[in-house]
Amino acid sequence: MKKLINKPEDVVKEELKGIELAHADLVKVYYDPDFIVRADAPVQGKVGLVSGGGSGHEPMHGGFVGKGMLDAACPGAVFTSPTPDQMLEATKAVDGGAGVLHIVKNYTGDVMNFEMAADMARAEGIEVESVIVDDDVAVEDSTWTAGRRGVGLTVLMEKIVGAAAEEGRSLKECADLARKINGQGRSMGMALTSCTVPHVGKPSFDLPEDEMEIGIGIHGEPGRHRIPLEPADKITEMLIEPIVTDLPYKEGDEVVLFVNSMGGTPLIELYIVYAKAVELLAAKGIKVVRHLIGPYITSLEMAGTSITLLKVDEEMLKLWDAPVKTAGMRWGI
Amino acid sequence: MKKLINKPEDVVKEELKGIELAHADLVKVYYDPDFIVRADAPVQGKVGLVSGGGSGHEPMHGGFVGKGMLDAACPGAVFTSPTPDQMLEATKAVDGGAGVLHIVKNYTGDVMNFEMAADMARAEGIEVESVIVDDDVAVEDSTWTAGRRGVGLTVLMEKIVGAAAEEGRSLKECADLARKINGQGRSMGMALTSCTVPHVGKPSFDLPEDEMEIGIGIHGEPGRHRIPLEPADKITEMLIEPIVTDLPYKEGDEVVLFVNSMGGTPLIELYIVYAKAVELLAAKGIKVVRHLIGPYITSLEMAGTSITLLKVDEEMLKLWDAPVKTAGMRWGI
Amino acid sequence: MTIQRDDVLNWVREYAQVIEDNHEMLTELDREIGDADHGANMRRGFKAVLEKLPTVEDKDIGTILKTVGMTLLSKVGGAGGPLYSTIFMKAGMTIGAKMEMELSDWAQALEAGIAGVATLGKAQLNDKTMLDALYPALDALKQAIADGVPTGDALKRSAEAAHQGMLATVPLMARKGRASYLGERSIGHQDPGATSTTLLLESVARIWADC
Amino acid sequence: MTIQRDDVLNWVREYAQVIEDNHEMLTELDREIGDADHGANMRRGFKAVLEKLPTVEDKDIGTILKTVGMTLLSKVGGAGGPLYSTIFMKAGMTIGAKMEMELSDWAQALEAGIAGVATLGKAQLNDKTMLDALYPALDALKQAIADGVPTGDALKRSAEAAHQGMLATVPLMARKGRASYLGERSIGHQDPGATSTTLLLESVARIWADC
Ligand SMILES: Nc1ncnc2c1ncn2[C@@H]1O[C@H](COP(=O)(O)OP(=O)(O)O)[C@@H](O)[C@H]1O
Ligand SMILES: Nc1ncnc2c1ncn2[C@@H]1O[C@H](COP(=O)(O)OP(=O)(O)O)[C@@H](O)[C@H]1O
Ligand SMILES: [Mg+2]
Ligand SMILES: [Mg+2]
Ligand SMILES: [Mg+2]
Ligand SMILES: [Mg+2]
Repeated sequence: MKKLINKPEDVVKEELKGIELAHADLVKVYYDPDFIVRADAPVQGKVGLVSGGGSGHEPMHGGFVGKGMLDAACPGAVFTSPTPDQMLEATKAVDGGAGVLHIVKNYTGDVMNFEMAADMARAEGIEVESVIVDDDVAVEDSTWTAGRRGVGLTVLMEKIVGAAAEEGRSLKECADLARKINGQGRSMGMALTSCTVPHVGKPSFDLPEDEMEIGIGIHGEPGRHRIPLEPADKITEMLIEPIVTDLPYKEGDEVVLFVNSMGGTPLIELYIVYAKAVELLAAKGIKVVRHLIGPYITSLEMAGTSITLLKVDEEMLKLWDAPVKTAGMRWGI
Repeated sequence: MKKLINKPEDVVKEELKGIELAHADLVKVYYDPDFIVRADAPVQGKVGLVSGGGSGHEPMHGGFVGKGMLDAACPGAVFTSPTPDQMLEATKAVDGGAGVLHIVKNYTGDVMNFEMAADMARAEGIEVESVIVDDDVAVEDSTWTAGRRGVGLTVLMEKIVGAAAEEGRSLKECADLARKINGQGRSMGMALTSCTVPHVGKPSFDLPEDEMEIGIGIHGEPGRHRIPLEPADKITEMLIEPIVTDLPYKEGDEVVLFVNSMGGTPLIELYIVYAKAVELLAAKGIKVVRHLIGPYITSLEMAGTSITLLKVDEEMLKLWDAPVKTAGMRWGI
Repeated sequence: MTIQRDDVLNWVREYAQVIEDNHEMLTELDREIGDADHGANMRRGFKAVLEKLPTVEDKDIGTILKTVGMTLLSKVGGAGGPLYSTIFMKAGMTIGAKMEMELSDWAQALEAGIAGVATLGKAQLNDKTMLDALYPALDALKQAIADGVPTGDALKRSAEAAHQGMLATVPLMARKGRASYLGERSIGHQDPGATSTTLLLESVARIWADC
Repeated sequence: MTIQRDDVLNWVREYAQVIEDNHEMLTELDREIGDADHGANMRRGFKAVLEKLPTVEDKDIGTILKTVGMTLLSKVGGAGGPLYSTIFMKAGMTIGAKMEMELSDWAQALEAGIAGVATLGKAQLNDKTMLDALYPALDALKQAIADGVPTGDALKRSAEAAHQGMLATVPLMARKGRASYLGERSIGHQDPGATSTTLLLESVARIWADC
């Protein structure tokens, strides 16, 4: 295992230390339980946005705390959902009297822990709503299973709902908007290499030099299919097709196109994927009106990419364009 | 070789296509010769800033073209400096009558090609000044050698001088400022893994699982020393020490601290390095007043980090904080 | 004989040691069909439990178990955290402020804990989860009690049933938890949670063998 | 006999083929002590040269060589681009508008090209660069001409001297170019640029053997 770390068990704490030292103007960092809140939290009268999940997906979620996006993030151990006490403290710290929205990626652990935290917060008199993100078309959706995973759409949701909360919308309005976004967004990812969880010390899966995994999540889980390597154009097609047909996205739709690096894939390759994705969508009459390109929701150093589409209307676009000032995403301020 | 590419020889062109599609609001992309200019170039009365170098270092330089930073970037083949005709065309495209500054990283090829381009541009009546960046303390500085490489400091220089040019400073003022920055900045890098140049198809060097390279450049060249792997804290010390003693940086100095990912190293590790670097500098009485953390000057998918220190005064800080709007660096707008 | 407060303490300590000895194996199982953290999570949780235990050593069984549950909740995370927390919390709440308990009390406690897992996780038998070890273990325990089998043997039968249930997860396709994302590829692997709960019931049987 | 315009064209075509056949070897040498692109760069350059050549096939030697130089300048990049470009440009400028040339013309042209490389790159003998092949080749050529050796043999001696110079770069520590960053670690490797220039002079000797 080749990593710039000290002891595997100290990775998250030391990372938080770095975030605290670097971003004191944006956030405050709390330890035991660990959580990160906006420097000016709680903002009176504003809905508080809380998310969280395992570490190892940086900049998500800690890097998205700040004006115009999240009010708090709860980092768990690497790839392990955080615990209810973190979420409860974060919820209390950002409650400005207008209630708190939990943005929860659909993993059994995340859902259960956030549910417990929401119950505890409500018991303390805080109004809490939860929204589940489950945008991963690689997983079959069925009431018999754990359902689809929450992946790339989470980033777009946090940006857009963050802007809505900043605008002063109510908890119900924010929650409704988040659910609308979840209804209009889909993602799919693939891996060229695995990643190595620090405490495990070896790759989460073994992938031969001439193969790739299609339909991976963000936790180093193997994907749905292992197939021979293909050129970028073909891979892009293999991701775009199931996304487009799932919703389905239709001619005339306007979308945000998010081409994400799983961590180890450099920008030069993302632009190649982006170019092909735009071409494929254009051929279907789907218009890319905004984009996000880069490592925003990662799996440590995994090489690979995920593509997310979000169908947007004018309102969402306005919120997307609204100013945001976080460590991981910034514009307009 | 596992990459999201199509044919190795098409990588740069396809990347440029992606940049063109994604960032039409920021830049215009020209082909044969290839170069990228600000969408509003030439800006009348403003000094034009041109840089360039091999591709594979994204977001540098193409991602730094835009308001408040570069006016043009010339991308060469992967890790190969671009050619004079690219630089000449870029220089002509951004000349707004106030002259053009070439920011050149100190590599034999870059220097020679930019020199030729400058001569050609002058022959066409454009005032051109060149500044060489050579901040890499891993390389011994001597008149008998090619001298030190230009690495991380380039990014900071492009930001600060970009702001100065935007402010309307003269060509001479911009060049002087750039040389001052070069005098006050130092860098050093290390690699945990090699990278693979697309047309080569195998790693640029072979590095056993328990070793690392100290003193690497940004082109997949092996470093100065190959030594056993160490914890992040120790590695950080091995980079900070030679940097600090070289200038030397002294008690009371205020610095911008830039912790860069060589591409494959994720943010979670950079924050660990950042925390240790701040601690080491604090112990020497050196104060970190600004920072940059992330993959800004990369070597494809190489895992590793480089650290850059720039001693700043109030003027430089003001320019650092000035608004910038590029694909790779953005704030204040 | 009855199960004393100290037997409960000894069992918790023993299980913490079992986790310490087996965390790599559990993580490896989770690496194959999950996210490679089940062992690491349980280990972090039970390290915290061992640190916490001295503060409740003189308390009743219900308090001890609830404290274990609370500690796990705030230290484990993932799916395993709430699920294991629930087992201990519901068991503790069911037993209440007793300093000793009958085997039937334990059976009721376990039943409550398992019901908690089912409510929380909404999984069913054969979904390839810890329930596939827990349900058979509970059935075997209740049967043994009904048959008047002595405590040690009854617990042994329960642990054996858990073990069989654990092995039976191998050919199953996962329908809940992270392994479900693998679909068909989850077949042929043993469920990590079913494995750790089997270890839990085996340590019960070992430590309370002479109760 | 004199060297005709067509001999020059044939040599350029031959060298383009030599690069095509050897680009991987050149890149591999550059991988060891540089940045693994010398072969790829030269190949890109000479592919463009082959495309360009038909437009000057009926021109004089000076024009042909300058065109090769200009094409390399805009296609090769890196250090190799300007250096190779200079060799061809200066040589072409020295020979001028001739349709045929003497061996001594070639020697003067080569000398001018090498001087251009030295001016541009500021390297000296034994810095482990292409000059370590070029200087001995030029010396040998001039000596052979002074000794009245026939063209074919003179060029052969020149190529052999280049080859020796190329081999002599192996034990050197690089002081210029990218290999210099390696310091001591550059020792024991053959310089890629010295290798490609040796191939250049060898192709001259082969193609002009009977001139
Ligand atoms: N819905 C569920 N109901 C019961 N048990 C479950 C459920 N989901 C997961 N599990 C159990 O949890 C185990 C995984 O725990 P762990 O690895 O700690 O959590 P995570 O999956 O969040 O990483 C699985 O092996 C399974 O036995
Ligand atoms: N200053 C110099 N003078 C003469 N030749 C040089 C000089 N620097 C480099 N070279 C030659 O250029 C070769 C490398 O060319 P190439 O790989 O194409 O360029 P780059 O080093 O920019 O990648 C070296 O092997 C060496 O022979
Ligand atoms: Mg987990
Ligand atoms: Mg090069
Ligand atoms: Mg797990
Ligand atoms: Mg080279």
